[in-house]
Amino acid sequence: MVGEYILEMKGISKAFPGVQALKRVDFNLQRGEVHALVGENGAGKSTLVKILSGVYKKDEGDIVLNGKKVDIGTPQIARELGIATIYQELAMVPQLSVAENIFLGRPIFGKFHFINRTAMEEKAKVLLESLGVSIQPSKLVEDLSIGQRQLVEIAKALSLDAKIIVMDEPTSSLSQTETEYLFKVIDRLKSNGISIVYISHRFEEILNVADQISIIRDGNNVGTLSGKSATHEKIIELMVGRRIEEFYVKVNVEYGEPVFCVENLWRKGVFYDINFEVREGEILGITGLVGAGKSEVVRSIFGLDPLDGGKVLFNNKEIFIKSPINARHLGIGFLPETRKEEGLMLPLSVRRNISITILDSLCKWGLINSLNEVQLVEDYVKTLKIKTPTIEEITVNLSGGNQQKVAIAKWLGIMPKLLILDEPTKGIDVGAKSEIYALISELVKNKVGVVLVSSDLDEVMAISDRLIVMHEGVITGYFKTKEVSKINVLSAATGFNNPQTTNFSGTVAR
Amino acid sequence: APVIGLTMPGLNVPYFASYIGAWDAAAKEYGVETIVLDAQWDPAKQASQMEDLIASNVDVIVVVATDTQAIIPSLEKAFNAGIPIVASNAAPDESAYKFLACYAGPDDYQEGVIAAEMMAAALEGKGDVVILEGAPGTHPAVYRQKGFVETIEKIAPEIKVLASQPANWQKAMATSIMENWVLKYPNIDGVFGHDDTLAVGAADAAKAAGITDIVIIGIGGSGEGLAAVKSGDLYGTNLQSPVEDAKLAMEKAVAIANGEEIEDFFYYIPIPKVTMENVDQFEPEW
Amino acid sequence: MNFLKLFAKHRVWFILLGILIVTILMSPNFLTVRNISNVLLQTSINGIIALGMTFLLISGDFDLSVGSVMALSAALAIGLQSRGILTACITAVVLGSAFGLLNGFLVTKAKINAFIVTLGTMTMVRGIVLAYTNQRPISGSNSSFLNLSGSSWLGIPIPAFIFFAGVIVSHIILTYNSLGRNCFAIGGNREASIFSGIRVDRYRIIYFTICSFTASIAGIVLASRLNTASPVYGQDTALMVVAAVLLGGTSLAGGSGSVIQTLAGVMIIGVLNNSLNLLNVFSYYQGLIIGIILVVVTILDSYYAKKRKFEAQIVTKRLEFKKELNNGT
Amino acid sequence: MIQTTYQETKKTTGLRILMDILKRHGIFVALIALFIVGSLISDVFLSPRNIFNILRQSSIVGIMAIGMTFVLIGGDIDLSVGSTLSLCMVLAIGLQQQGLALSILIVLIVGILAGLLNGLLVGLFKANAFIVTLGTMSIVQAIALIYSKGYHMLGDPESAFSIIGRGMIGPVPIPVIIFIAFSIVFHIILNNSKFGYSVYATGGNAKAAWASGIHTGLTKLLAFALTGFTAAVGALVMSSRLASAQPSAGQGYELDVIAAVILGGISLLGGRGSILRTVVGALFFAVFSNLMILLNVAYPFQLVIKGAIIICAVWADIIGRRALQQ
Ligand SMILES: Nc1ncnc2c1ncn2[C@@H]1O[C@H](COP(=O)(O)OP(=O)(O)OP(=O)(O)O)[C@@H](O)[C@H]1O
Ligand SMILES: Nc1ncnc2c1ncn2[C@@H]1O[C@H](COP(=O)(O)OP(=O)(O)OP(=O)(O)O)[C@@H](O)[C@H]1O
Ligand SMILES: [Mg+2]
Ligand SMILES: [Mg+2]
Repeated sequence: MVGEYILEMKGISKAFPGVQALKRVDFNLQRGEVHALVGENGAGKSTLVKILSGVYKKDEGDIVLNGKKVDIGTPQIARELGIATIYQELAMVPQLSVAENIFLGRPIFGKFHFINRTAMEEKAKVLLESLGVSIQPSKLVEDLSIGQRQLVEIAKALSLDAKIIVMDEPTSSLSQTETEYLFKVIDRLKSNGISIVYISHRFEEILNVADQISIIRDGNNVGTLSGKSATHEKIIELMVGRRIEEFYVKVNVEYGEPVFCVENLWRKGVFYDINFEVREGEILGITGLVGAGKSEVVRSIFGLDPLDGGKVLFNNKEIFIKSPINARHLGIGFLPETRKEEGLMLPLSVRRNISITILDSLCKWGLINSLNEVQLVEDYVKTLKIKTPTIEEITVNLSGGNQQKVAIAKWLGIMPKLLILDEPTKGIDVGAKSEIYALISELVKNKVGVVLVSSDLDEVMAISDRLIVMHEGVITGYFKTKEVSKINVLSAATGFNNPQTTNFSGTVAR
Repeated sequence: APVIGLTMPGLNVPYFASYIGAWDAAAKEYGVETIVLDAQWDPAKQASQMEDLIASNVDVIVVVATDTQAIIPSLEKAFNAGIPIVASNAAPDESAYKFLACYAGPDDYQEGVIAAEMMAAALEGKGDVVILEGAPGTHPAVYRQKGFVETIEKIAPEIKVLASQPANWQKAMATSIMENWVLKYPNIDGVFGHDDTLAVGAADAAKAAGITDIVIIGIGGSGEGLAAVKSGDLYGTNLQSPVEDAKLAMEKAVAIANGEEIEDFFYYIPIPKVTMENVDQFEPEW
Repeated sequence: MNFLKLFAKHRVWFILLGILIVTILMSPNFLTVRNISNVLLQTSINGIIALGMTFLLISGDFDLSVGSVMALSAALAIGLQSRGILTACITAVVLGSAFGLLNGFLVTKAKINAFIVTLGTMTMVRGIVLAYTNQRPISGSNSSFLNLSGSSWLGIPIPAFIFFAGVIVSHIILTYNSLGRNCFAIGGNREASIFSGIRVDRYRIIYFTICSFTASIAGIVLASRLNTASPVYGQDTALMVVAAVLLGGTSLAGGSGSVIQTLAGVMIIGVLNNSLNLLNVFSYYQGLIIGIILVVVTILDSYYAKKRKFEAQIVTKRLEFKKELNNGT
Repeated sequence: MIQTTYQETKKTTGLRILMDILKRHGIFVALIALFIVGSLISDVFLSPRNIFNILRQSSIVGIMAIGMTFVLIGGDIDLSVGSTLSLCMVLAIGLQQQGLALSILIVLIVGILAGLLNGLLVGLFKANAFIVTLGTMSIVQAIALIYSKGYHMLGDPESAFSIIGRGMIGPVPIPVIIFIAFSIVFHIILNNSKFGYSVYATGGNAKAAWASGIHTGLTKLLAFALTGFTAAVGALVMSSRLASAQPSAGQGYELDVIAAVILGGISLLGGRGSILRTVVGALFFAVFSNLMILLNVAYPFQLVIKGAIIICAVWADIIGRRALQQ
């Protein structure tokens, strides 16, 4: 499959107010290849593909498709040219059915120009089956899981008869099994001669799936590697312009007293019999497949969702957290998995987002001391290397990774005793990831207890001290991270493990 | 006992609140049963209420129209159903007379005429006046304006109407408009308000601006208006009694219900002129 | 459990049923043919506008100007009668709808908030109506125009027929036509709709136009019912109509709703008004009661909406996902 | 790196800064334009007395709009303020016999209670603000009518109470002083208090604010209570100024108040806005009405022009902001 380029993007530039997102980027795509785009958060990957799909207008440069220069002014034109995009923020209408979403904007008509639902559903079914999934086409998208939605998006791309499919971080919300499943689908697409532009921050995936890897840095294409010759180190070097010596930063800290302990926690239909304990300076990992109920457990603990029973001890005292307000006052921080929905107030500035948790301490005589506030926020922006023109920039204009850093920054101000991080590195570049790991280390050094919820097995095994594995709402394994192999964790995650046989129980003997 | 249906344009204005009080008292006095409906200033709603009254087969319907034109098809329906109708407070268009048993109430046009006569007399036939109108499209606003302007043109052509703006029966609006007028026209000689509320609002603004030699005339004889006449803030008004209004309508309705012959078509309540001299003879009713 | 689900889904109808039962028990006059036809007549004018408003609200927009547009259309339908009823009506509809077009353009192209735009046109159109009618009611001369909505068929008044026909047509459009389906798409996820190549701006303009169109039709019906156009028509129409549509369960945020539910919302307000009249409740207390019922219904509604959402999320999603994925592999 | 290139390309000359300000605040420009037009076509327009007229006339809507700013920034809407104004007005006059302090206190409490009711329903019961406040609008208006029995309430224009609406300090009318004081105090509250921050956060994204440990329900409750409070203050000013109260005097005020806030540039979706802009919005309407009367424009055409100007002013604001982004 070597040879002609199906797509050439030449000298593409794009500026946003305050940011030059792309600077004369070249990008070429061959037929039937998977071409990965990697780069730090805010490097310009999403911008590049949005220009390709007609969402943004380029400031300069040419796009050549099948040897012909094209002008992609609107998403409509992109689709007609056979370019389909699966966006970082899934572009679905939750209130419509799967079939309608697949044929959004170009429904199948029957008699009297009425929409022919049956035909649409049948076609959708065929499409989904060609991907090897059986999702009911009449189901509403709001009733689907994120993984399923991803697959529906792919089916939509296929229905367009797309020659190029762009996937912007398709796996950021998927678990291992789902990701593997997606790769099978990608293989199938590839063998049909479809080219794929694949954006991801997960190197294993990229090395696994990509034929070509282009690295974007600060709006420049700094190099293209072939998938076979590329290595971890090489990519990172190109990406951040230096070597990252130690990717997973992990310090060894003496554990202190238990800060947080839950006993027999349950919520009807969601999770049962959850027991664990976190000590000062300890990182407790929670992992499992998507839908295992990890997020639900920590959400309930933090008071975002209700609890049906169980006991929660904080500093050895029983507490009742009814809402995040209680939790915040106790010194518990929580980074939600859904950054846009619950993590950030997107229309508000970076300053307001970060200072929101520490208003009490900024208050003097009932009024907030703006000087202190700005000072503090700027400190965090600097230490976390948040890339933003000013702290008054509204967060919606930040790139995904920088948004995530803002969402974490707001909890640092409360000097938390316990910090719960739900998928903190989702959609974040290596540089930022390693910064976040460093940050976690910094926290545990200061005797903060950390609960790290993550579906990224490598991450959780490298960072955490102890590990809980969940499956279908129950804990199927307690491990000391150092003493356990990936296989053991995986089998626990798929429910093949018996918790009784693992090395230690939830509450460790003191 | 006969049943008399009454449909009112809107009970959230003081005049009609007082009207209803008098109506209920009169009903007790005559020993008749009444059904009182409130159209809340919606002509379509009033049409529906007319249908409700026809359906419940009342003996007489008394109508205080929200819109004296829009009510006509409903009057015709009631007429065809054989229910006699007394129009009260606001006289419908001439084309509807054939559906009515009689009209009982004040004469809005005549009130405008009286106000104009008072104005002409007070200004000795010469000067600049401004007018504060009621809500556009309402019956009193339309006819009081007409009566005033036509009469002024006839009897005192040297009186000039400088400006005329709706104040929607709201005192606050009347005050604001007048505040602006006294700046624009430093020599206003007279103000005509479509009702006492507006006139008093204008008087307030004039007083605040230090203007004393100004003739302000209202209509209605509300508590506020009479007090202002007494204190000299208003030159005069004419008294339209909601009590008389309601009583007269009730009287005619009961007469019709009892099968008595009605001689005339128009029964007007008196609208006495009120000025400083005779203000003590009147009691405010709204 | 099952009943709860049923109730949650069709809660407006249950509420309507409840109000009907109470009314029937308390007022014997309610269940007469005459009164029912009266209720239908009374609800149909706001109901017709509510249909257009449903489209608009589903697509995530909003229109305050419907009352003024209705008054304008009524004034034109009466004022132009001398040139023939048909001409008058067509002019009224065309001009009325033109303001919807204007609203749509300003909202989509100039990107001005729909609330502001329609507040602006509401004021503007009211001014035009006042100017056109010379600030006083005008009435028509042609009595055949009056018959248009004065008469009834099978005991059902013609305006109610227009309303019901509108409900059916709108329902078909909303369920089977891309005009209607795109409404949901645009309201549900505007970006996704743009990305999917739906000409979002064009459709939003159309929905604004539809809304003004229904307001114009309502204006004609109103004018013909009273054979008069008053410049004060429709002062609180916009709020009442939006309230009826929202009561029906259409969300102010867009993306969901149905005209069948709107029908229920419209009927709730209509039946309430009528029954309070029949019960001879004094006007001031009517306001109190309607307000309280509106509040209670809304609270019940948000309670059940939450409950339904919770159940849908927790119970169904969990296990199905893996089952389907496994089946697929 | 990206930031530095940004700063390099931006030359900070004085003119540029001025242009920036103008573009950012199109609505100010529109207000100034209105002032210029006014001074050109009417010679009394810029007289101090007229300026104070405008300020006084804007004060009632302005005071109420200050409260409404909090509700709108918090992402809600309150349609019931007009009714609250009516109720508080009839109470203020009706309770005059009870003594000045007591009557004022009761009026303020009633206003706050009306606001709290809305806040309770919207903030804690999570009901749709639009319909619920439409409902309370009906309820509160009914209470005003029941209390006054529909009658015009008459007060004593000579009583101490009338100072609030009619008094002056020097050349400045007291309503204007109240308006200015409220603007300053609530500007500070909105921008520098915990409550103000919470309002922005709640409007910006209620779920995220909740997950950050902000009591969004309580924030909404307070914002509505504040609106009720400002409506009560507006009622005190208005009833004292008029020395009387019509039971439906507040009808339609809700739209004026909301329009003033939105004209100032608040997004109805919440999260954006400021008191200063609201004040400008309120002034804008007052200046406009003043001009129309001074020019003696016929009422229907006033409405036509007003409608067009509302749209154009906001349009100018948007165009300015867009130009800023280029
Ligand atoms: N609509 C916008 N308005 C303003 N700035 C924007 C906009 N979209 C993107 N940017 C900026 O452009 C730059 C490139 O962003 P882009 O989303 O392309 O990054 P990315 O490489 O996709 O990052 P991530 O990996 O975090 O998704 C960032 O600095 C971002 O803040
Ligand atoms: N935003 C969402 N929309 C639809 N379904 C969702 C969403 N978030 C979670 N789910 C589904 O809800 C169920 C429970 O999810 P939960 O988040 O508790 O799982 P988890 O173990 O935390 O998985 P994840 O790895 O996604 O965090 C799963 O079936 C998941 O697919
Ligand atoms: Mg991106
Ligand atoms: Mg999760």
